[in-house]
Amino acid sequence: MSEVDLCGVTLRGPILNGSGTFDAIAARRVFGDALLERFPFDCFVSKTITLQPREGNPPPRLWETASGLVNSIGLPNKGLARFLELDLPSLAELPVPLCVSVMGFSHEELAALVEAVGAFDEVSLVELNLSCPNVETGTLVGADPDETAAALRAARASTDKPLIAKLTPSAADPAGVAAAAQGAGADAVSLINTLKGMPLHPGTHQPWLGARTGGLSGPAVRLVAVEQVASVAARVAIPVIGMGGVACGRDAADLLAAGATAVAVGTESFRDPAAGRRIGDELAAFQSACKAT
Amino acid sequence: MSEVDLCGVTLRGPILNGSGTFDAIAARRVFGDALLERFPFDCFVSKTITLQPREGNPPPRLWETASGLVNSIGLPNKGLARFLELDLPSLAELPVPLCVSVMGFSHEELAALVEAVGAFDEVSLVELNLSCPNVETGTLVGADPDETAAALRAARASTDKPLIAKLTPSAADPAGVAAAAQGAGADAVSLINTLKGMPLHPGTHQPWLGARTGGLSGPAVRLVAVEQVASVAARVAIPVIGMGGVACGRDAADLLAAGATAVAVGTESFRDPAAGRRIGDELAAFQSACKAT
Amino acid sequence: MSVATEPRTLAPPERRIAEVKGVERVGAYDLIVARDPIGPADPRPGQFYMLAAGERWGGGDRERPYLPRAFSFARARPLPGGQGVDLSFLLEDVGPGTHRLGELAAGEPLALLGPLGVGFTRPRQDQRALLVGGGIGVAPILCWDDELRADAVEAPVLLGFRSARHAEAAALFAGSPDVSTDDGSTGRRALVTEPLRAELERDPRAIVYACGPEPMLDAVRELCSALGVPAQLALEAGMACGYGACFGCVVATADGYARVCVDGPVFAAEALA
Amino acid sequence: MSVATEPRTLAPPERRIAEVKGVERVGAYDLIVARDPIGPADPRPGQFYMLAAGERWGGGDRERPYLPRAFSFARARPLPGGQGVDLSFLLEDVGPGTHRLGELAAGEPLALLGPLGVGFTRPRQDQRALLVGGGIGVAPILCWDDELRADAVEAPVLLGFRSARHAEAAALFAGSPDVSTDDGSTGRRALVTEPLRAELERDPRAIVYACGPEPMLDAVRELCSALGVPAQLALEAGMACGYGACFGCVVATADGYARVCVDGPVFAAEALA
Ligand SMILES: Cc1cc2nc3c(=O)[nH]c(=O)nc-3n(C[C@H](O)[C@H](O)[C@H](O)COP(=O)(O)OP(=O)(O)OC[C@H]3O[C@@H](n4cnc5c(N)ncnc54)[C@H](O)[C@@H]3O)c2cc1C
Ligand SMILES: Cc1cc2nc3c(=O)[nH]c(=O)nc-3n(C[C@H](O)[C@H](O)[C@H](O)COP(=O)(O)OP(=O)(O)OC[C@H]3O[C@@H](n4cnc5c(N)ncnc54)[C@H](O)[C@@H]3O)c2cc1C
Ligand SMILES: Cc1cc2nc3c(=O)[nH]c(=O)nc-3n(C[C@H](O)[C@H](O)[C@H](O)COP(=O)(O)O)c2cc1C
Ligand SMILES: Cc1cc2nc3c(=O)[nH]c(=O)nc-3n(C[C@H](O)[C@H](O)[C@H](O)COP(=O)(O)O)c2cc1C
Ligand code: FES
Ligand code: FES
Repeated sequence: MSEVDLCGVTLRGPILNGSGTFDAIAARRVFGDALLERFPFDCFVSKTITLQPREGNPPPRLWETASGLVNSIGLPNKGLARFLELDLPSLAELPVPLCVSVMGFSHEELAALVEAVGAFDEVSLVELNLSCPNVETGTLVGADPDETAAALRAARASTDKPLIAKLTPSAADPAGVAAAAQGAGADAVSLINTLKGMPLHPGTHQPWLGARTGGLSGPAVRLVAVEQVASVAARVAIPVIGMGGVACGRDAADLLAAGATAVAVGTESFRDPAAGRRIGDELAAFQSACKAT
Repeated sequence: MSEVDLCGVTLRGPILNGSGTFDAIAARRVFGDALLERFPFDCFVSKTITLQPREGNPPPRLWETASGLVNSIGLPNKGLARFLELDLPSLAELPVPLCVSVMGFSHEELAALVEAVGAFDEVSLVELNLSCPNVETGTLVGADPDETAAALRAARASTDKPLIAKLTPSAADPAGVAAAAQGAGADAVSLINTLKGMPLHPGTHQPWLGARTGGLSGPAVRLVAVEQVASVAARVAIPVIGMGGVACGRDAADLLAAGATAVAVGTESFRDPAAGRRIGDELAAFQSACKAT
Repeated sequence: MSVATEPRTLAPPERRIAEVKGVERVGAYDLIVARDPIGPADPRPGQFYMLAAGERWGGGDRERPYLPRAFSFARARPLPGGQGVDLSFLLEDVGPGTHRLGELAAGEPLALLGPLGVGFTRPRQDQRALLVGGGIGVAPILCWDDELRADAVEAPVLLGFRSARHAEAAALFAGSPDVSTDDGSTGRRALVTEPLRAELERDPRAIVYACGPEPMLDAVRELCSALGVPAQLALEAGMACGYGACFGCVVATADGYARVCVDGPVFAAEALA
Repeated sequence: MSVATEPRTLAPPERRIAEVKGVERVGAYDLIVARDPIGPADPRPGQFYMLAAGERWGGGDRERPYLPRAFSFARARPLPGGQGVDLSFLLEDVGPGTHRLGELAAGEPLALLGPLGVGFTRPRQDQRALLVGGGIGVAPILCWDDELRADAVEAPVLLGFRSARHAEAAALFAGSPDVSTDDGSTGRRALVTEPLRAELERDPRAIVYACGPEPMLDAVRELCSALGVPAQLALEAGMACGYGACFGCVVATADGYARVCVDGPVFAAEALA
């Protein structure tokens, strides 16, 4: 597998996990040190951390759909302080660089989060999850170029660490939002986050999820991701981290061909914790085969 | 099956076809008069007609993906004049009310189309396909509330026939667009149209489709449709025609529970030309079972 | 909207379930025989059916297949007393759909729609019919040969295959077709257009019926137009519906795009762009 | 991050392929035996595995299943010489995933991850173990009973089923468990909590191990807390991953939501909210 430079951080390969789709601490409890010996990703992205602790949404939180999953997890997390105290030391033991994903519900929160996590040497990259509602308008910050730029400026002023803007696919013009993020100091963009979806109870036809609506991921959204990655990569100069429904090496190759520098695996890891490694291997075999010819 | 009132038009049941997913004239060539005796829909929606004839996009136009289809058909059609001359008489022979779908690349075109088709008694409803690029900005008219309202006003002034605004799912706020359409005189809204997607050639990783990108449909998008139908229905007072990945009676029931007045079947008809009828029967059985209990 | 003249047998307007009678390996191909209880017993050679496994159609490579797949019928044997018809399909495993269909076992359900499209038109009295099949493209040639034989129409059959393993399909033909292979592992080492050229140069008052891979059809087209011989080509195209609903299966013709599934799959070579 | 004390056998960090040895109908259920060549031979009773058919997982009702499914192992028989382990799973067909798994045949591949979660903790010397299983929830009770027997720990087994057909699963147990059915078609016509109450009133110095449908577990919980008897409940929850990755399988506990797959599936009744 050939190394990848992501915003000055050297990765042993191009495969990351999608934020919130792999808990390395829980996985180590389940798989022991074998997890570290055969760690599936080339860079580990934490679940999104918020300033205050969050319980997350009431269950049920999962719905399986055609070739995909709808989730309404709701960003449960310990909150910044306890994340830094309890989780960061364990995550620092991982054999790959660490990216911490954060979400702020205001620019002040965002600045505080970015400054705090960016201060740790163990943290190589910081990802901003922009799929958060604007507290006034209720619309997603990441759906609007101006709000996205404003959020990036707040974060940019608070750290020198590479900043990744995680875009929402619900924007009318994702490439425009990506360009705004780049203009406001983002070092990279990542996409796609989940598509908004609403499963109903098969019997009552009332919303199944405790939070009523959730996010769709998995192969069902893969070609939406390829299209958005291609249009974003064509518009910005900074690296693009592509994700959405990647389940095999060819899917990863599709995103790289669409202009991505690295690829993240999310839902497929739920089917196999080693999916990231398998996909990386398939991709490498595939790439050397192409070089050969 | 119980009758449905759609903008004053009485339908024998709630099942329509999605525009562009059933060619009743070709189907009659293939199935003969048996098609009319067992016609699968309760209202027939024509393929989208434009003022000038269109050849459509270069092949390949189809890509099968996980639980779905990506198409780049490109609205091939005879153009208004020859549609009225050659197709309308045949469509008038169908045993169900007729809705003609039109797309105008300017307000003048739109007005001309709506006025022309609306003048025919055979035409009970007119659907405006708003998934058309704004010639100046390149963005979709249907993604923007103001542009949508302007298009509706142009159409509204040109006919008294019920107008259905076919929304695009690529809007940041579909409910806002729907409200704008209602405010400008739409008698109903229909959604969802296809999601933008881009399949790549498995070998070359270049765009597979002759038109590079296409639209994703089928079960893969079903829960995105349920969510958008629910949010739109919660926002507008006019009837909502729900579609997107409907493959069985329960899927149709989901959309009705989400607030739709009628349901359209698209891609599932490609798997079985009788899908619309089967889905209507399953829905009816389902509904009477619910009433029974 | 009548098109009485085209060689088309109408299909029931719904997908139905046939029962798989058997799946047999024929060299590199699978021969599936299925009992269609409802459909017409007289599909026209060149027409096709949309097939899908009755169960578990999906979950293969990249979560496919999802849509049904198009297959020319290779044989249609009417059952006594209008009890339906046994349809044969010859399949090449090239992806998740054909792979799944090849895994079907006797007794399992096969979802089917058809017959679809327009078939071959019969030769005029003064035309000698020449049948040309390449690879899996022999499927429609097989039933066309059966029919012409039944009517005592003498029609040489020229088949081309990749290798001897593929050429085993030639044994399905009633007569003894002329066989060429790319690697010479059996029959003549040649492209099927070579024996065709010889036949046409011997006697150009012929009409050619061909089905096979695109390069072969292109070569047949070129040859025939050069010699002024009419040809009917059975084309393939990626399809979603098979009955004209999706407009996805177009091919360029002299007057614009045509849908392979309703205007074809058999086209007069001259009509193609 | 050490949790040395919890009754958990670690799992290899990847999904692997086991070979189906047989699928047997046991009354209303399917008993699948699969040979796991790599995994540990000593999963802890109460732990579970994520299973998926090795082929054609998908294309069922509404194009599902897509994700693997969680199943408690019902038995684990180590093979001589560390040749792996034969794992038994007891399945109830309630949807596309269990339906597809029930269709597996000997020799077919079964994709598997595990063992996962934490199992039952052993009773203290002064505690009499009482095992309670309801319906398909008897699966983990079966291997727990096997283990306690092997260690000569006397532990009454109380089982409840819908009907005699479901109660056939009781025959899988080594001893002769007490059987209640909802319809009285076999054994006592009662909810399993009735014999449990009798046992606990006779001698409350016990610990209850229970697995079954939610209403049953609620009743067991209520009964035990009323009598001050500790209980360990094996819970179910909709899961995507089974190893703590998705945060989807939560249950409310005294200190917030806990993930059934990593913090459970076995929970002390007292710990639940
Ligand atoms: C009228 C007609 C008659 C036919 N008769 C026969 C016959 O008698 N016997 C026979 O074996 N075949 C026949 N075919 C071809 C047959 O339909 C295809 O081989 C079949 O559809 C392949 O499906 P698959 O899933 O196995 O392979 P696929 O994976 O679908 O691959 C088949 C081809 O489709 C393209 N492709 C690959 N992936 C995709 C995708 N995701 N979406 C869209 N296209 C893709 C590629 O070009 C590939 O070579 C016929 C086709 C037509 C149109
Ligand atoms: C730790 C654990 C151990 C288990 N052990 C066993 C065992 O030993 N034997 C056994 O038979 N079962 C066991 N189960 C239950 C088993 O996992 C489920 O029965 C199985 O997942 C059902 O899958 P299915 O596709 O057959 O049914 P599904 O269609 O998934 O339906 C099962 C239930 O899931 C819900 N549901 C329905 N549709 C969806 C959807 N689209 N998305 C999400 N949820 C949906 C409904 O509540 C439904 O009742 C266990 C579960 C857990 C968590
Ligand atoms: C269960 C679940 C939880 C997720 N949590 C987060 C999160 O905390 N932060 C975030 O930025 N994205 C989150 N995502 C989105 C994923 O990171 C990824 O963008 C998306 O799932 C698409 O990739 P996939 O199809 O490979 O899963 C989550 C996705 C899933 C399925
Ligand atoms: C092949 C194809 C062609 C379509 N053509 C049109 C069209 O001409 N006009 C239109 O408004 N929608 C068109 N659509 C969108 C459908 O009407 C429908 O909105 C969409 O496919 C979602 O429904 P489904 O998932 O049931 O197919 C087309 C869809 C497909 C798959
Ligand atoms: S396959 Fe749909 S129109 Fe031909
Ligand atoms: S199933 Fe994913 S965290 Fe429990």
